[in-house]
This record gives sequence, structure tokens and C-alpha cells, in this order.
Amino acid sequence: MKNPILTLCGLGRRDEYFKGRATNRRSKKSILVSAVILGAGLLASAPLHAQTLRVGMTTSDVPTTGGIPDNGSEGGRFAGYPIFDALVNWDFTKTDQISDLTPGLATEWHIDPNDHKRWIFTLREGVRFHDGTAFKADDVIWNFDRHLNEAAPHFDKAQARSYRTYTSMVEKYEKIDDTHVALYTRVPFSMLPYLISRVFMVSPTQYAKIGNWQDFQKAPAGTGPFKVEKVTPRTSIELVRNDDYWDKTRVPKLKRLVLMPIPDANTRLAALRSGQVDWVEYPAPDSIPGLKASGFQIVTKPYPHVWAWHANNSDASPISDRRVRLALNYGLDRKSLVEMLGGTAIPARGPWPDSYKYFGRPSENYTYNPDKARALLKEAGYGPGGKTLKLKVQVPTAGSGNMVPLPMAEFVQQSYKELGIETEYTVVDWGTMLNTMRQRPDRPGAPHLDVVNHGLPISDPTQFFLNFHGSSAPPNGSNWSLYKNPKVDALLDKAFESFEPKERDELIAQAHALVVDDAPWVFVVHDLNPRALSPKVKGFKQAQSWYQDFTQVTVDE
Amino acid sequence: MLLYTLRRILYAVPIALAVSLVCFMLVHIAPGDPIDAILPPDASAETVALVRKDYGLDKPLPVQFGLWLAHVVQGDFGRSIANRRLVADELVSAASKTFILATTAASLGFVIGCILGGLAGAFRGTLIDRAAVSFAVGGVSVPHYWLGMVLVIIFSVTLGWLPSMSAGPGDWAWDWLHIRHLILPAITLSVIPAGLVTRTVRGVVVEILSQDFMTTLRGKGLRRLMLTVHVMKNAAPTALAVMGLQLGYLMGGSILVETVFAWPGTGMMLNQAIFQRDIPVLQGTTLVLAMIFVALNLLVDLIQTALDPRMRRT
Amino acid sequence: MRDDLLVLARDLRVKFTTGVNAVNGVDFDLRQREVLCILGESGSGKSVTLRALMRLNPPTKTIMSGTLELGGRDVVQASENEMSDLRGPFVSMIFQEPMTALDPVFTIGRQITETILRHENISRRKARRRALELLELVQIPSAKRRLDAYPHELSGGLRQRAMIAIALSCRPKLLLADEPTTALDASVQIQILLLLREIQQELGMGMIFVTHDLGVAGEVADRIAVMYAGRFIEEGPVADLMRQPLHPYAKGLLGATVHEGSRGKRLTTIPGAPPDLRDLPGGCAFAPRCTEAEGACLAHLPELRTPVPDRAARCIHVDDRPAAFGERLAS
Amino acid sequence: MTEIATVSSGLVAPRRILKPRRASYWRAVGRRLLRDRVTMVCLGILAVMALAMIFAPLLGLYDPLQGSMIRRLKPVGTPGHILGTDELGRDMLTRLIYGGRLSWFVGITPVAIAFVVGGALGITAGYAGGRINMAIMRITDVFYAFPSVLLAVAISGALGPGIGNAIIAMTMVFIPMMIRISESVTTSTRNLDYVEAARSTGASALTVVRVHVLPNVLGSIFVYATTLVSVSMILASGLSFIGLGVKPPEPEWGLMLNTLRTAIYTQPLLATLPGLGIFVTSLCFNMASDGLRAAMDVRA
Repeated sequence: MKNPILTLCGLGRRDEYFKGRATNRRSKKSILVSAVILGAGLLASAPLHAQTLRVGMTTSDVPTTGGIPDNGSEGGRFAGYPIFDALVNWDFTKTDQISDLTPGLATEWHIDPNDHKRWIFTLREGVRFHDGTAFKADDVIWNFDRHLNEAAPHFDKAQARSYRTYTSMVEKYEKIDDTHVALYTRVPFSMLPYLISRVFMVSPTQYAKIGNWQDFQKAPAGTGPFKVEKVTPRTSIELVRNDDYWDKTRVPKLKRLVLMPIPDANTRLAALRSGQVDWVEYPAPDSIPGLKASGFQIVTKPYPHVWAWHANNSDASPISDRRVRLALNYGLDRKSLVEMLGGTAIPARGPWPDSYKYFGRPSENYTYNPDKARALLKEAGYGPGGKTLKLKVQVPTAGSGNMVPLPMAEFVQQSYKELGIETEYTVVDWGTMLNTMRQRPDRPGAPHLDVVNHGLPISDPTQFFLNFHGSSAPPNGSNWSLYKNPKVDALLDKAFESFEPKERDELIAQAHALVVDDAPWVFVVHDLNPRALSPKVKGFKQAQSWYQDFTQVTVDE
Repeated sequence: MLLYTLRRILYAVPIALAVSLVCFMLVHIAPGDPIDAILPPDASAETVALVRKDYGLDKPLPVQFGLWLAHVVQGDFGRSIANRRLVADELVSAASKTFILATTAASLGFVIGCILGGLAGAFRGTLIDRAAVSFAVGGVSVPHYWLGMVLVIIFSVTLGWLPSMSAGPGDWAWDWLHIRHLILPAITLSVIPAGLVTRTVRGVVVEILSQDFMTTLRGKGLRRLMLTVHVMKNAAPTALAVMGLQLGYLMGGSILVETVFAWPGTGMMLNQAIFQRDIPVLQGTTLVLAMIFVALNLLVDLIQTALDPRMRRT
Repeated sequence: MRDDLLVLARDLRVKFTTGVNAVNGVDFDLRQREVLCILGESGSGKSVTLRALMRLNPPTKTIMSGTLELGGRDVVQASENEMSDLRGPFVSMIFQEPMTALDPVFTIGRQITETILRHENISRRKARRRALELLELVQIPSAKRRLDAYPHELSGGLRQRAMIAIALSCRPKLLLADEPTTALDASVQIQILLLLREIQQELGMGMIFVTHDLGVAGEVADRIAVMYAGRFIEEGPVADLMRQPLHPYAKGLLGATVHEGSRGKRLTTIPGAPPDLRDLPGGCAFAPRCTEAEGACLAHLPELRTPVPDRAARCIHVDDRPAAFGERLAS
Repeated sequence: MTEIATVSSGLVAPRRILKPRRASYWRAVGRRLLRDRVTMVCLGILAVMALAMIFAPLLGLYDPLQGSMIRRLKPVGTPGHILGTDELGRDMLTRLIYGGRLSWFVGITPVAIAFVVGGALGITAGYAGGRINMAIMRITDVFYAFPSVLLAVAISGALGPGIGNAIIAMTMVFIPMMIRISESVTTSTRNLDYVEAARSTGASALTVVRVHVLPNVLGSIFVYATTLVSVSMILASGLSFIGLGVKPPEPEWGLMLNTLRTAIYTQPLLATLPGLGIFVTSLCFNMASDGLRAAMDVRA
């Protein structure tokens, strides 16, 4: 163990928790001061073990830990997959392509060949919850009851609603035998596994012991690679390694994982730089050059995200004219925007990045072409000699996936000003904007809006469906644009009824290509999901996903 | 004295009621139906009606206020819309964190202010005076959220001496592990009270030193130390009053500093509640902070009266 | 030097850093049991002179020069510590406004005992007993209860008595009183004056008494000094000076004041205003207001002339010979 | 003009002469101000800032909203951009000057409204006394029972972000303060002998207020209002800082401070400039109002 005297002199190895605090110890004075601070700290503090990874999240509070994490995808990333498993998990191993599904608590699943609404899941055996009880078929039923069965005593009235997007397609569910369950969809739906990948399995025994979902969050029991040790609201979630994790390749190398909500980008940055955390999510683009210069690792990977202008395609708006939307897509200098973002994004040409298997072969290629944009605008009757195009745009102040919305919005505004387009922004908080998007833009009494500026995940085809299918207009889905192309709708419907993967993927790619050409949105950039890691964090391989794997990470002493 | 105390406490009751009315009305000055803040817009008509009934929003405003007040008096502030946790539980932990920060900052400001103000007053017109006054003006003029950032860069990032954020791991304890988290935010927050107390104490000391009785005291041959005791006792009621009020202001005004330092107190809670339109939290936090302020005002008045024999007869 | 000499002042000057020349050369002696009354208008420098005796003027803003000795100790050169040792046991002062001259947040008893404890090595209990005796000495009724009273709980007269008790607490040899009765009701004034006089005689103190009220001066003084623009312009035994003032200013004052019995009545004033102490004229400071002034008055500051032993005045119209004075009286 | 001189026995000893503050008084205040070097320097700085803001469009500055990605985050001292450029490549000097316009506007407007409204209510309460006073002052007490930052944040939080809402919120904070000060000043003036005298001669209430009360109390109320300007500027920027005040892309110091914050490690000087703007302005307002108060504090 460490020699306390050496430590006091600032010479010995210091306790992990204090590492990085006194990096600049050139002057004798500061050695003395830090020695005093250290001494006092050592005397008073509980020893924190090595192999602790402390993460600064962007959320404003700790995500809920009861198996229905809030705070969007970031909640799933930190309070979802590390603690729990779903029947179907995400595969983090193939980091060279966009992540796809992998077996979780179900080892295998398939559609009933005789009933295209009936899915059969084979359950993994020998899995134990954190409370020591075994995972069984009954538990799956119990967990779906939590979400869907309002008559069940443990129905989670408060939280189930927020997961309707993932569960509403499930009509009923039944236990076949101890290792098999069946899920029934309302209509034939080949994408079900994507949806239920967010339905996490928690221990009924632990719930029975605690008695209500509110308190369950303080001591939840899942089956995931980490166990919850302590939840301090608005401060931290402390996780410890689950040595008995069923996937032996993914038993965490870390001993502890501490998650702290630090919504303010600058505070997050200061916390990383002062050694209070080892890892921050979404470092502000302007801070990246400085971080790199100071030896921090910046990791980026594309993932299915798009930061876009959702255009109001209804008749009320000038932007319902396709030529205008094409002009907007051609008239945007995305390269400069990417430069402003410090390379944390790539230019977008459609809802999905062109490296994705679903990209397809669209005919429009949105490169920066202001002349073409001007010509298109002229054709539509705007520009010199014609009308001035004026757009009312709603922009959020922040929010998961929105990157740095305000400077980016200002950039777009400037870019369009050069085309003679006037944009007027209404800045709102994210929640308000989500509210806006849950209502049709053309409903009576709605304030006029041409565009909503939103960065969002389109992680899988179901989300594509919710954004671009004609039936997905609010309140059914997220198609605020009221985009409707019968061809796209037909392709998607067909794809979702198809249980042949190859055919399905091709249909989706065709639909995607059509959407690109119709340009219901202005596709701006795909985020590269940047995170900044202290130099001592090793072994992290960023997946091309909204979710990430913390089990392979180590932290150097 | 007793009569005065009683009267003063009685007078605080209508104030407290009116304050809670203002907090209650906060929801209703917000544009739109408060139900919009509670439910997603796609909620069905029955759900809306149900929730409206649940929250008592179908009743006339005065009745709603009465119901709300009845709950609040029993410590029931409802549940947060954002995270479903009990607002009362959240408030207890957040308010205690803010209280720790605010009292530390106020005490720090008080000590600095008394020393600087006392010196400035005693050495009026000298370099010490000018330095102290400059500090005081600087203190009340500096945007403290900006100062916080600068302090973080110097002491956390460059020197690496102190943490830049949060209140330390787990629950609060008065050990170095946690106290080190307190230092920077407390210093940042103390700048304003330090400035104000410096100004006030300087003014009071100058005033006291110009009083005839100071000449009397010198005429009795008292030494400097004894003179200081007299000055202090005379200055105490005013200084304490300023300090008490400042504590109240800091409790309610720490929102910016808490945001910069991610200090998990009421300020951060309020900030989140505002942006999540979490009305129960907004109402509850505002009410509790305002009530603390009312109580502090009352306490300051009473202490001031107790300390100043001239006021006791009222 | 005789050891009953309490005060010796020679060419005492007090200047303020603001440029005001408050005291411009004052000479006088005071012996034990003697009562000197300094008489003058507001701003004539009488209070400053009094405070200068204890060096109580604001230390950083005051420049003192000349000779000033209290019981043989040099006041001008003494250190602050030496001065504070002197204040209390040797010299103490009663102030004009008992309301503001007492610390409002300390009890009367505490304000007396702290003085005693400062100068004498006795126990708190003994000091308190002495405080009680002192309150009885100054005839405060229910003295025991008053010991724990705060100044604002006492009437003006009682407060001034308490002030006197504080001043007497270390049995000073020299008592200074700065208009101690001005702020009081007429009926109380006379009680306080009588009390002061009585105690002064009983304890055998020397006393310097500042007032602008001739009636008061006549009540208590052995000698009177009339002050104008920071100088003694006339000095002499009380009876002589009141009957036959020498200096035109003193004459004016007396003309403006009826003798005992009509105190407080509005009277004729001397025309004109006192000189600006920042910029004093070279000659006689009173000349601009003086009906008898002539050119020579402005040329030089008049010498102090002594027409009869024991009397003196700064006016060129006053003969410096006792005989001439007598002749004039006769004519 | 009424003179009250206390006469004591023997010699006339004038104590304090109270009289309405007239032109000569204001001239004296002016003279004292001119002699106060610190205050003059502060007023000078404020004047220069104000002039720059008023005449900003004539100064040959850049467009405050037009940036360029090539020249973003240039350090202080870059040729052509003497104070550098911000995160969108907009000229910092231009943004600071235009930002000052908004910061000053949002800082001063609430105080100005509160000065008029609160002053009027306070003078009414003070002069009328009785029930009117009771009604106004008790309502004031309620708003006084909130810590000012909390009240501003809560109101503007409830109303939602935006300049207008921020101004409303801050006005609500300052009105009770102005009412209190003007009520107390008016009450004490009302009881002065000469005002009593004027009232007893049967002059109408309005005349008495206009001729005798206003000239006496306005000065004190005004000085108090100037001290609030500094508080208001900091509060306004603070609201923008947490996203409750001015919205982008409008330049405003608090908002600029917030958006430039992340660049503080790469361009520390640049990132601190808006904070410095707030600091200097509020410092100057504070010192100037101190100086003004000192100059007006002439004991007659």
C-alpha cells in the first residue's frame, strides 16, 4: 500500500480519487499546499478504489434507475444497458459499422411462420438478477405487465407512458414454457426487436421486497454488467461490477462506474480538466482543440443521428414547395459548419449517413451549390425581382442530440442570409419544442411555424417510419413535417411486413432514397458523438450507436 | 420585548400567506393552461379531465389555492412532473445543500466584510480605506457567475487544487472530501455579501466613530481594544441585520453559482424546473425559499431588537 | 513650579488639517480648587481648547503646538498611551449632550466600571460598588436600579448626572465641562450646576467650564476667560469682569446678556459674523465688528494688556497700566 | 423661504437650517461632482460607452450578426479585429458595442420603469399616509419577502424566456424597492416644518407635492435608482446567462459570456471580454452613484 509519508510529501502515488488534481507541482509552495490538502483529504476521505471510471453526463439530473430510464438515449446509455438487459441487446463489438441488434436475455427469436403477428423468443438460461434470483419466463411476462397491463398490481402508472413508443406495438404476450415466451403484435411488424430493445428486465423479487417503483429506483436489480450501489438524486449514480454477468466476455474490467449529471458544458469541461471526472459526454466543439492539446482523447464515430430542419410541408408554408426545400439543401455550406464544430460532425445528405446500409441510391446529392440554390429559388418565385423568402424557425436551447443548437442555428441563419432568405428564430427550451412536435403544425390555432430545428436519433427503421411515414403525423408519430409520399409509405409498409432480411433492407433503402430526393427536411449534419476521455482511460472502443459499452474500459493508475 | 416579538411574529403570518399566494399564482401567470405543462399534448380528453381533477384544476382558483395550501402545510408539495420524485424529499436535500453553501458564503462574506469594513472605517481616508472600499465596490459590481468561471480556471484547472463542481460524492458530510467542493462556490457567492457588509460596516463604524460617545470613551482613557469592543457592540445590530438578509438573498440567489458549479441545491433544482416546466417543483422551491427568507427576516428583526437596547421598549 | 498648578498653557495652538485655525495662542494657568470659565460664541474655539487639554480632538486631523502641561506632564509630546493613562485619574470631561455622549448600548454601570477597571487594579465587584457610590454622589434616585439602566432609559437630567458620575469615577484632579447644561431644561440646569459646584468643592478639583451663557458662568466660575477667534481676548475674576468688561467684544457680550435671572431671553446680538478661521485677519480678529476699531487695530495683533493685576485683555484701547485704569474708573 | 433657527440663551446659535433644495443647491452638487475625480472618470467611461452604443451604426463597425467561419475565434489584437472574433467569426468589438446596447437596455429599463411607477406609488403612499399608505406598503412587503434574484428568476421562469419577460420580471423586483425608499423619504419630508406650513396655508395637495415635496425627494430617489442600475445589469445578464433573458443571435453580454464560455481555455482573454463589459459598466454605475450620493449629501 501507499506510504502515507511519501504521499504527504507529494512524492508517493496518490489515492486514485485525487489523481490529476495537483498536476502542476513545480513550485515548492504548491507542493506544500497540495500536500496539506492531500494530507487532510487522506485523513478524512473514504478510500475510493482503483479502476473507477467517473463520467460526466449531459443530463440535468441522474436518469431514472428503475429500468425505465428517462433522459432520452443518454438515459438508456447510462441507466439502461449498463444495469439491465433487454430480450434483445445492441451489439457493441462491430465498431466499423452502424450497430445492430444482438441476443440479450433471449438467445434467439423468430416470427411464427404461421402467424406473422406472433414472435417467439427463446430465453437465456442460467442468468441471475443482481438480487440473486434466477431469470425466468414468468419474469418476462411480469415485466411486460409493468408496461402494459393496467390491471396488474405492479403496473407502473407513472413511467410506463413514456415508453409507449417502444411497447405500443405489442398487443399481448404469453409464456410458452419455462424458456420460451411469445409476443403478439397488432399488425405484422418485422421491426419489433428494435422496439423491445428498450424494454429492460428487472427483478420481480426485488420489487416485491421494496413495494413501489419510486423506491425501487434507489436499489434496483437487473441482470446487467453493473449493479447499482447508490443513487443520489441530482448528484450521482454509483455502479459496481457484476462479477456474475452472464456474458463472460463483457464482465466489466472496471470496479466502479460513477455517473454524474453535469448539464453545463463548461462545468463538464472544467470537471474533466481538473480531474474530477475521467470522461465527459459531448465536449463543446470549441473546447476540443484545447483538450487535444492538453493530451485528452477525443473519440468520435458516426451513428444514426441527424441534425435537421424539419420543414412544414403543409400548404400554409412557402417551404412546402419542393424547389424551396431543395434550394435550402443545396444552399448550405455544411463543410464550414463542420469546421465550426471542430470536426465533431459530418455533412448530412439524408436522414441517415451514406455509410449506412439503408442509405440507398438517391439522385440528389446535396453538396454546397449556392448558384443552384439561387436558381431553384428564382424558379419558385423568390430572390431578386421576386418575393423575399421569410421563414419562422423554432430552435431549442439544448437537449440530447441537439448538439450546440444556438451557434449552429446562427450559422445556418447566416448561410441563408447570403441567399437572401430571412430566418426568424424562436428560441425555446427542449421540452417546449418536443411539445410543439407532438402537435400538427396545421391544426387550428397553432402559431405559424415553417421549420422546427431538431437533432434526433433515427437509430433504426422504426424511427424512420415514425418520422417519414404518412400515417406518422402527430399525434401518432414524429412526422411533424406532415410529409406524405405514397411510394415511401408503400415501401415501408411492405418492409415492415417482410420477414426476409435482405428484401426488407432493400425496401427500406429505397424508401430512404426517395425521402432524400423529396427533401422534406433540410439535412444539416450527422453528429459524430464526440466524447472526451482523460489520457488514463484505456480500452474504450466507441460503437456506432447511441448506446456504448463500458465493460471493456480500464482506467490507468 | 415579548409583546414586540409576538406582534412581529403575528405580522409575519399574513405576509407568509400572501407569499404563498404569489408562489401559487406563478403557475397561473404562465401563458397557457397549466395542464399543458403536466400532460403531453396528445393525451386523450378523458386523461386530461382525470388529471385536471387529480390536480384540482377543475375547481375555482381560490379553492385550488386552499387545497394547495392545505397540502403544503402538511409538507406535501406533490410529485415532480419530470422525475416523479416527491418534491418535498427533493427539497429537503436540495435546500440543505443550498443552506450549507449560503451559510458558508454568508459567514465568509460577513467575516471579510467586518474586517475590511472595520479597518476602512477606523482608518478612514487612508490607503487601507481606499483598498477596502474598492474591494467592496468591486464585490458588488462583479458578475459572480463570471467570477466563478475565472476561479475554476485558476484553482481547479490550472493549479489543480480544488474541484470545479458538485458537492462531493454521496451525501454531504463536514469532512475535507466534501468541504473542498464547497470552497470555490462559497468564495464566489461570498463576494457580494462581503462587498455589502464591507460598505455597511464601514459606514456604521465611521458613524460610530464620529459619535460624541467615542470622545467620551477616549476621555475615560480606554485603550484601543476596549474602544473596539464598544464599536463592535454598536455596529453589531446593523451588521447582523445585513448579514441575515444576505443569507436570505443567497439562499434564493444562488441559482447562477449553483449552475456554474453544478452544486445540487435549490438553485439548480429551480433552473431545471424552469426549463422542464416542472410546475410543482417550481412552486415548491420558490415557496420554501421565500418562506426561509420571511423567517430569516423575522429572526433578524428579533435579534436586532434583542441586541439594541434602544429598540427594546417598542 | 508649584505643585498645585494643574494646567499650564503657553501659546497653545490647535490647527486642523482642513485649514481651520481653531486655537491661536492661548495662555493660562489653572490651580487646584480653581474654577475657570471659558466664555464665547459657537466656533470661538472654546470647545477645541477644552478638548486640546485632553488631546481629544481627532488625532489624525489635528496639529497642536505651543506648551501645554497637565500637572507637569507635557501633553503636546506625550504618547497616546501616556495620554490615556492621564485621562480619567487626572483629568476627565463632562460633555454637552448627555444623550449622545453616552454609549447607547452599554449600561450606565458598565460605563462607569470599565473606567475604574481601566485605571485601577480592583475587582469587578468593588468597581461596581464604587459605581453605586458615584451614582449616589451625583444624587441619582434609586441608584442601584439605574446601574443596570441604558442611557435612553434615563431622563436628560439623570443622564447628565450619570455623565458626571463617569467623569468622577477615577477621582480626577481636573474636571473639564463642555457646556454641560446647555441641552437641559432650565430647571434642571440649575440643579446640575449646583451639583457640579458642590462636588467640585467637596473633592477639591480644579475645573474648567465652557459655556456661552454668562449667567451660568457667574454661577460657578472663579475666573472667566472670554474667547474670540481662538484667542483669550479677556481674562479676569468673575465679579470684576462681569461688572466692568474691558474688551469691546466682552462689553458686547455683556450688553447682549442681562445678568442673572433673565437667562434664556432673546437679546440683542453683536452685528456681523465671526471671522473665517481658515483665513484670519492679521490684526485684531474682532476689529471688523468693533465699533471702536481704528486703523491700528488691523496692523498688528494686540498684545495682552494688564490694566490691573489679575486682569488682562487683548485690545489696544486698554491701558497697560493699573493707574490709567483707575483714572478712567474715577472719571 | 422659511428659516428655523434655534435660539439659545445669550448668543444666537443657528443649528440646522432646512430649506427646499433649489437651483443653487443643484449647482453646488454639480460643483462637488466636478471636483470628484473618481466619479468624473466613471461618468466619462459610461459616457464613452453610451456614445459608442448610440452611434454604433456610424462607427464603421462590422455587422454584429454576420460572421465568417474562416476567421472564427481569432485572438484579441488580430489586425482588423482589434478585440478578436467570437465563435461564429463575428467581430468582437462590434458585438460588444451592440451587445452593450441590449445589456444597457435590459439593465436600465426595469429601473427606469420602477423609478416612475415605484416612485409615484411611494410618494403617494408617503404623502397620503393612512389607509392608502397601509394598502400600498403592505403589498410592497409581500414582494419584499422574496429574495430579489429568486423573484426575478421565478417570474421570468414562469413567463418563459425573452427580453420582454425578463424586463417584466426585473421591474417587479425593483418596484417594491423604489416604493419603500420613496415612501420613507416622502414621509420624512412631509413632516418637515415648512411642508407642514405650506399644507396649513391650504395649498392643494398636488401643489404641495409639486412645489415642496418633489424637489426634495426626487434627488434621493434618483440616487437610489442609480445604485439599482448596477444590480439590474448583473441580474439581467445573469438571466440571459441561464437562458431566461435575451435570445440569440442578438448580442447581449450575459449571453455572449455564456456562448463564449467553452472557448475559455483556447481564447481566455476573448472569453472574458463580455464579463469584463458587465463588470466595468456595473462598477462605473456603482462608483458614479456613490459619488452622486456624496455630492448630494450636503448638510445644510
